[in-house]
Amino acid sequence: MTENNEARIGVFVCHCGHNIAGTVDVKEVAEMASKLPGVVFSTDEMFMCSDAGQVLIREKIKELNLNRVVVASCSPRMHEPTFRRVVEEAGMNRYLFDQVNLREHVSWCHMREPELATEKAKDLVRMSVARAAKLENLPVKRVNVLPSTLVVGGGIAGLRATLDIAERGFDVILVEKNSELGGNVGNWTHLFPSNQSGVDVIVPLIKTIKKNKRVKILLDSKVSAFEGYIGNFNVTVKNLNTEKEEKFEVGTVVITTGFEPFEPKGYYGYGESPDILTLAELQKLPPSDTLLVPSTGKPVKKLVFIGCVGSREPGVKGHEHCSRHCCSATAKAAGDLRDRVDEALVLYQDIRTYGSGHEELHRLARKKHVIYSKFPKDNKPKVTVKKGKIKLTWFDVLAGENLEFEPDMVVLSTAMIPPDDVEETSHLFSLTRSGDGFFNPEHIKLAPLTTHTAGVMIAGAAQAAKNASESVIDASGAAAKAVGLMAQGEVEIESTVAHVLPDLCSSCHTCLTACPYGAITMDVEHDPPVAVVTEAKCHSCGTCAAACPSSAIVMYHSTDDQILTMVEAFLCPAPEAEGGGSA
Amino acid sequence: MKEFLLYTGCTTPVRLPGYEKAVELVLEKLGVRLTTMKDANCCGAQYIESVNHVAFAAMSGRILALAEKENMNIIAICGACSGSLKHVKYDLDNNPELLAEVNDILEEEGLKYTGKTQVKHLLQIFREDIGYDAIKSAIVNPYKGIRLAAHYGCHVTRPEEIVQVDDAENPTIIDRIIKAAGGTAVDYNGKTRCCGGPLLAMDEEVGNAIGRDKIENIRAENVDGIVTACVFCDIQLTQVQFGEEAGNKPKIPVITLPQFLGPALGIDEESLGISLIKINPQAILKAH
Amino acid sequence: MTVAETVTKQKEWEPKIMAYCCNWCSYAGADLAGTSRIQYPTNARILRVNCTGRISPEFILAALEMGADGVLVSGCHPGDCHYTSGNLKARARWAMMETAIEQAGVDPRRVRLQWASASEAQIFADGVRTLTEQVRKLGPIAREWK
Amino acid sequence: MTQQTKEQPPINHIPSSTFAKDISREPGGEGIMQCIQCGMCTASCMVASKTERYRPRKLIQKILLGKREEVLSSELPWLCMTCRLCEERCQEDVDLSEIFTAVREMAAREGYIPPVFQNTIDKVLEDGWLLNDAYTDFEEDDRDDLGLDTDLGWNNEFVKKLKKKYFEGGAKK
Repeated sequence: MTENNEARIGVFVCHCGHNIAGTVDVKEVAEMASKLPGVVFSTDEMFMCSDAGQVLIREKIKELNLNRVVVASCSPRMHEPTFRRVVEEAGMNRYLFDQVNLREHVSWCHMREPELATEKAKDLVRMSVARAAKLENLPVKRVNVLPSTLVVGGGIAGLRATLDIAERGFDVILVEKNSELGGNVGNWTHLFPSNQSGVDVIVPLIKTIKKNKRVKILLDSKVSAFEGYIGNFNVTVKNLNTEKEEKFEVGTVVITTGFEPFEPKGYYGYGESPDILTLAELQKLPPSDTLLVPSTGKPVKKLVFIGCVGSREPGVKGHEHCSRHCCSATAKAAGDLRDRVDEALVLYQDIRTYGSGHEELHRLARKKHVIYSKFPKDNKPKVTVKKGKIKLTWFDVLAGENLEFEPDMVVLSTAMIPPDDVEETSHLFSLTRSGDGFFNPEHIKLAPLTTHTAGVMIAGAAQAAKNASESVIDASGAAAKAVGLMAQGEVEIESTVAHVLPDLCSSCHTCLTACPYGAITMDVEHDPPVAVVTEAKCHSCGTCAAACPSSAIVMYHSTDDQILTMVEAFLCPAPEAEGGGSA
Repeated sequence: MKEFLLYTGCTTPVRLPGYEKAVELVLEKLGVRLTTMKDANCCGAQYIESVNHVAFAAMSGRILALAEKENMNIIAICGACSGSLKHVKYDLDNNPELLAEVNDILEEEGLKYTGKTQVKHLLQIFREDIGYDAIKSAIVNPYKGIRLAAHYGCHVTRPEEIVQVDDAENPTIIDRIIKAAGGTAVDYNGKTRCCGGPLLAMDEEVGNAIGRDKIENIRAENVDGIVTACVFCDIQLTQVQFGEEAGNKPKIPVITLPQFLGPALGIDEESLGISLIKINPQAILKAH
Repeated sequence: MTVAETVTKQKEWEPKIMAYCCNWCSYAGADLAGTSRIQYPTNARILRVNCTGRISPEFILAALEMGADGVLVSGCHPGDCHYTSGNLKARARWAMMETAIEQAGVDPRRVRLQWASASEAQIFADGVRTLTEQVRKLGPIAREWK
Repeated sequence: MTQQTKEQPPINHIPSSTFAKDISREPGGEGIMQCIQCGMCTASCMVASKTERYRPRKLIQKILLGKREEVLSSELPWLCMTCRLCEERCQEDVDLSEIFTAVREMAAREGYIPPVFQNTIDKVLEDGWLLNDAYTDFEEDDRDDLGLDTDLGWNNEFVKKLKKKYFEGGAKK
């Protein structure tokens, strides 16, 4: 670590088109920054993340031999990696860069208060410049990546990912909590758009996987413990029947825990008659050429499908999303079953058969005289069951008609919701969850398959409700991401770890208990024994540093000093730079 | 000299004889001789068509058969007639049983339709048989500085794949003839919309409202006149400008295409039946 | 441009809020508030830390001492912490820290600990608004130090 | 009318696909099953823009729901001007004016024809053409002045044959 040489800071304030400049006076901010201590260059630029912006940074670093760079633009969660790479290309250590969020945290959320927004921007830039002056050079750390992957979930996505990874020469540990592979798709009879059933699609996949020596399949098993860091995770898998636990070391993880079909209790008389079942239950019925009424065993004559059951309900937590697959699945099922019944109806809010080949399923069903009837969102169909007879009454928005029907069978196209143990999975792999309860990707557009836990990928319905084809696409993508890491063999990890200063440590053990990862142990060779951080295990959360009574632990890149200087820069800017502070 | 058998339809001879005369004179001038079909019957458009598609096929079928006997192709000058004859020809050419049933009825009169007869609307004759260059070079007395809106008529241009007269969404034949004659063809909102004529029977108020809507869209482009190619539309776009519903806005002259083109070809106005035009078209015609 | 203009203006008093946000949940929640164009008061300055567990009571006391009229600490919901338990440690320290600032004569309503996940932009924004209004009622902190 | 279930006070229609099947078997009615109810036709329809009661999409949905009596006895199918603007705009190639013509023919067979259509049909089947009464000597003079033949020579024999063959006792109300 080089000592803190004299800071030569370059400040680059971004317009982001009108996204920032529309509210914040970027010229005034840049002008103010030019007068701050240590700042030798300050400018404003239309798009800092563009080639022009990046070239500007590299040129100014060389021209004015800057040793700190501050970019005031969008969220660092978006472009911190971009700008770190740019400063590195100009020969400056990536940890001497700091980013100020003027877009998401200022211009976009204070659009009607330009002066106060500009003032806030100035404070944030002043804070960042103060911090930049105190940033230190940190070596880039690399760790090796074990050539093996843990795949959690043996549905179609898990199977696809497992096969893709194994076929590229890497070992796979496939963990499935049920007693056989195949997941939801495994027991579907009506797959679309091809005419195959779930079994036709799943069985070949399972056969090939079983033949592949690199794959270890653990059925009736769940991950019970998960630690370590990218490239070096240690996993404990517990067999649910034998309670036996096995430990593995893997380099990457692909989460394909999929979804669970929503049990629509309280919707459309579900549970009041065996003849009211969900689309998933219909798909699981043993394939036969006549559809039989569950309660009477007679052939079904009048069949009704109802769409959006438990989906697209504004304000109902976990049920606000569209489950995307049901319209196409319903059209396919209705089209297939139409020839065996007298009448088939589909009651819907909207039809979204958006996939390739799916609109044709919708058209085919209509051509076969499936009757499509649209009901209003705020006045859903009513189902009454009297003496085993089901009666449906609803209002058809398109014809402006009050309709009624006495079907032999009602099929509810229910929502895709996360499996009941999703909470447990999210804690194990420290994954955050979006509003609909599925796992959050790192970035919905820029990194849809990776997560904030480096080395852990998500694929298929685990990330959001989607149909089987989309899940398979995700799975191959996630597999490619995992293989990308393992093929490299090594990967850079953050070097912003904790470090104990031996002469300050009073060996009070507080930090040992504070660390959630057990990364701190006592260095007994030192006299007296002092705490020491195994850097590889440290996730740089900083809990130990805050807990240490004698401030003996330094958090690289997030030192107490670097934080307090920002607080000071906001609340009482240095007098000589400003010529008179506040209070 | 090209020859066509003119099928006038029911309305033109009675309501717009000037249009019939102008068609003959203008086409004669441009090298196309017409002989009017004799012993014809109504083509069955809209009314018989709505209640019995076989009787409708027989009525239009007979007209096709009459032309086949004279060994001549038909020219129709009304949207409804051209639409019916073309649609029935399409059905008869593609539906052998229907053709057999129609020919069975016609046999008693010694008539037969085998598919030989072609049906053309007046606009097709201008575009295919005469051609814009021939029209342009035949102009002796071009118009100057007048703005005209073309109204094509629904059955004249739609359904495109059966009538095959012009582009249904963007028809241009009348516009190009207006330009050839020295006028300025003006585009307006709702150019391909209906004049409302067919609705007069069932709901006159709505039919006229639709017609007035068209007139107002045209007025918004401040034109000197409207040029039509269908007797129904010509009568409708004229009559909607009368009556207290129409208010006292200045009336826009409505003139059929041949009556507009005739004077530019040097044909005197009197013989074209200009005086019979209800809204005085002098604003257009004096612009030579 | 005179010095006064570069320093937050003195004309009528606007509460200054120091906001410590954890990178994984509340900082992302604040980002989402921006992308969703949720408008909320400008009084808070967000300082990104890896986890609320990183915030030692000293940071909060220092902010108040340096003139912050209010301090917001916003992290992941208990159980959601990216580092499994950082936020739980922060919550434990919070109770002890609150008694400390009360003894120092500072009204505990000037500090706020809240949980806002990456998808709870509205909750984050409402937290800033609640604290700002609360602090506005309490007036500038200068008057309270014993 | 639909059979009235005793305990159900409001008479709700029970959807059925038979009427739609009948229409799709009528010449011109084949395309009805392609309709996905998107409403493009209604947006282009001039009649719909001038009167609340006429919505082509709504009429098609009533057919698809099987409202046979209501549709066949209603004036709505007769309001279509057959201007075919909807057919140009329909993304699913549904020929609405052909379908409504097929509905009219079926309605006629079951005795529902609006009086104005019935009168005109009777006139044409009588005179062989439409404006026989309107051709007075005024019009003859105009034609004469223009040098046009005043004897229009319309044939009314042929239509008598059609009347006997297709309309005797058939379409009378």
